[in-house]
Amino acid sequence: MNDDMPGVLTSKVDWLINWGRWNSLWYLLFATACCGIEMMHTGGPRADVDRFGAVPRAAPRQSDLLIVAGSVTYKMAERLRLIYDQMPEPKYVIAMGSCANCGGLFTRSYSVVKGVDLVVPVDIYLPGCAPRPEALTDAILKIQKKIKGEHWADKRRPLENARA
Amino acid sequence: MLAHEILEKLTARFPDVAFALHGELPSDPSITVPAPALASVAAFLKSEPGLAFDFLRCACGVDMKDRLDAVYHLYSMKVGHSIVIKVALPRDNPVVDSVSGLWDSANWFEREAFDLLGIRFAGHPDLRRIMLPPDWEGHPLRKDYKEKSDYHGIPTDRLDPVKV
Amino acid sequence: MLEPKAKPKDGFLLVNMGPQHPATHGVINFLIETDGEVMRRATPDVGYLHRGIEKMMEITSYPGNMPYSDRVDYLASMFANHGYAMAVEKLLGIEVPKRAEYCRVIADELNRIASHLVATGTMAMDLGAFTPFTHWLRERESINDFMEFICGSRLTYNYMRVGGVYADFPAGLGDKILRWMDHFEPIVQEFNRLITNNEIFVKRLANVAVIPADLAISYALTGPNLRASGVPFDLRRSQPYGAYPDFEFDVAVGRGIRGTVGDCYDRFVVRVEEMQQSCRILRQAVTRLPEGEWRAKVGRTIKVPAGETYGKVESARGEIGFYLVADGSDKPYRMKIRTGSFTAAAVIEAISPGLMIADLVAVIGSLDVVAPEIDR
Amino acid sequence: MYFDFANVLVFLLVASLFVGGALVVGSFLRPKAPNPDKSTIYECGERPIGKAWFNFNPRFYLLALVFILFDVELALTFPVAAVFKDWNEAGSGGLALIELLLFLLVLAVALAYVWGKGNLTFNRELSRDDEE
Repeated sequence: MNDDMPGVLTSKVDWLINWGRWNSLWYLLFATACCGIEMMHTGGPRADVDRFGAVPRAAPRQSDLLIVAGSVTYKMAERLRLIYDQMPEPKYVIAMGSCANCGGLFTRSYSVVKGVDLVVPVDIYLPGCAPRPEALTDAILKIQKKIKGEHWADKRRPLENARA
Repeated sequence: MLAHEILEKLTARFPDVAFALHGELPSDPSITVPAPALASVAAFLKSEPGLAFDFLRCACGVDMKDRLDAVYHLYSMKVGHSIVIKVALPRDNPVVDSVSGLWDSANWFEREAFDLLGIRFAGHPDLRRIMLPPDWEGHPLRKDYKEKSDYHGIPTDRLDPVKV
Repeated sequence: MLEPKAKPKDGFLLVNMGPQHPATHGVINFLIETDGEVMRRATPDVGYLHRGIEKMMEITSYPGNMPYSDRVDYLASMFANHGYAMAVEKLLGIEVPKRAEYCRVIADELNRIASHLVATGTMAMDLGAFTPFTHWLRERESINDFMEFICGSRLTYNYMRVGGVYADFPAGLGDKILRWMDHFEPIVQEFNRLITNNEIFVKRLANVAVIPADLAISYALTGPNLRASGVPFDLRRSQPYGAYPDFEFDVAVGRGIRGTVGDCYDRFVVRVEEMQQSCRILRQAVTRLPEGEWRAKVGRTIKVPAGETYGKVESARGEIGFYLVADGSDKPYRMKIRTGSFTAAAVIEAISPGLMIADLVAVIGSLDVVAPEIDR
Repeated sequence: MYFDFANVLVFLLVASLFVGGALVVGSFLRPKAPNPDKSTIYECGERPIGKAWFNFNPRFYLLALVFILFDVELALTFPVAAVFKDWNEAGSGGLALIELLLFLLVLAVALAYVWGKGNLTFNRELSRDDEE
């Protein structure tokens, strides 16, 4: 039994693979707007998210966590979708800031996508208009908690056993 | 040199052009120039030793409902004075000569005015959209701009969570 | 779908240094035509962060536009607040009290240091020196703390109001800032020893992408980019505003110490010197902070009489100008925001032929171009 | 007599087992979710333009060769330094030193030749700039 996630039966192999995964969540430097500066500070010396193994990566090929930090415009939306597709499985997405969650301050704007979940599947919605580094660290810890309860069999072949 | 002195110099140099001085304090004075005369007036403003406007600080378009205005803020590094030049353009076919030959900064300013307001600049080396994707319809900063329902499949409105 | 933009010329490769790239400081795309290492041309393609702030400002009331002005340049948003407030005050004819002007100068100069910390830090990191960037982030966290004291937020300050500032200057903050500056100024000397006079760093930057004075003026560069080309044009000195006439400080101008005037190295050194000048202004402003009102009497709903004005402020990235056209209602009729990075990004295409791709990274870092200011 | 070579065989076997095993187990455990966009070349979010197979300018070729030359030279001087003490005790330290210096002298001449010919720098101009 997994004490962190009651009711989720994960085997020892699952736990071993997940233990390796949740302690090395490499996030992609996808900083479009103001939240990018707070993400930079989260990786910086004070809030130092490196303690949890989250190292910033520049290429989607080496990252398994996509933090969409900032507003995504329609021109950028296709690029975001392409980058999300180019990330290897298993991958997770944090929509950081209210612009990424629902368009935020720019919901009435003509060129901002009203929420990143219209483009990529989002795991964690992180509220705040430029959320503090501690809030982003908490979001990363929540992603770790989610990984703890996952079965590797589902993650191994996501297309075959994608639940309806 | 104050706005009316500059106006006198301009009317002296271009007697047959109808200039007009607008704006009493606290708003900034501006000189309205008819569209066909802009190129020669701008060249004169830049080359005349007493005026020497070598710094095009900002050029933009304003939608005045019945007409479109192209507004140029000029400043002179040598003399230290500034002036605002306005050109009134018809709403259906707003065309004015490009000044990117005189000041290089005009290149991008004019591209943005074309992109957001639809003012075409004759003689501009590379007049295409600068901010919006190339296949965007309409000019957003116009007062009568209607937003499309979606862009490349991404809906432009988000269901209001309260109403859903 | 997303189809490629241009056909490559034979013998050259078209490479996208695209929107998602650590060295482009935000989402800017450079279409580079190169023969492998040296660039024939690098055309910037902007607009990936065009959020339509000018349209948003047309449909929001005057007090409500202050948070939008923050997000025009989120690394230096105090200046945008200041410029926007000045434009509205000029049209309303409001006299801002002395204490409010001093509070504005303190917030501006703190923000200038924070912005230059990121500018010089990321430039050093882009050229391979990672440690100074983390030092600068540590210093920037202290400034974030001061900003939280002053206005409650770390990044999007929304501090200034039409007629003054939103709250009084916190009591004990003055000597906190002075104590921090006693610790900060020796570290700038250490940074100079570590990076600015580092031979490899100088070799990478000296004589690279030289922008002569007339090209800088023709492209309407402003701020550190213009001063590095030898033109001593600083709005705080040439067209003074607010409380700046009360302070003495020198305008840092490029002198071509290790190369020619106007090269990447000059732009870097001008920013480092400006940080020291900002400390000097801060010392004077904090010690001579006058007593009195911190905000002029302004009604709750602001209706600006018809007219137009151009409020301009010396931001960390050059002049940020707010061309406000008012029509007497409680919303601006048209608001054009002119920023320093917009013209700085335009000059990259003119100076890029013949540079190597690694130099383009140095040029973007030295011009301190950020995406939100270009796209607004 | 032949038994002595058995350890080489065992060494090769274990090496191939390690490598082969890792690959086989990896392919079982690895997630597999192919998708047309995933296999495109990553170019900062944009679609790549034109072909990547194009003959770029090998301007660093000579400089790389010269580097390898002097790198190998350095690698050859390390063993001499390692055993120099024993030679010294055996009385022929001076001879070894002369041989080493001779070796370095020959390569110094090579360095002078290469330096003179200007191969230590690469040209910074565009290879073919035939303006249209």
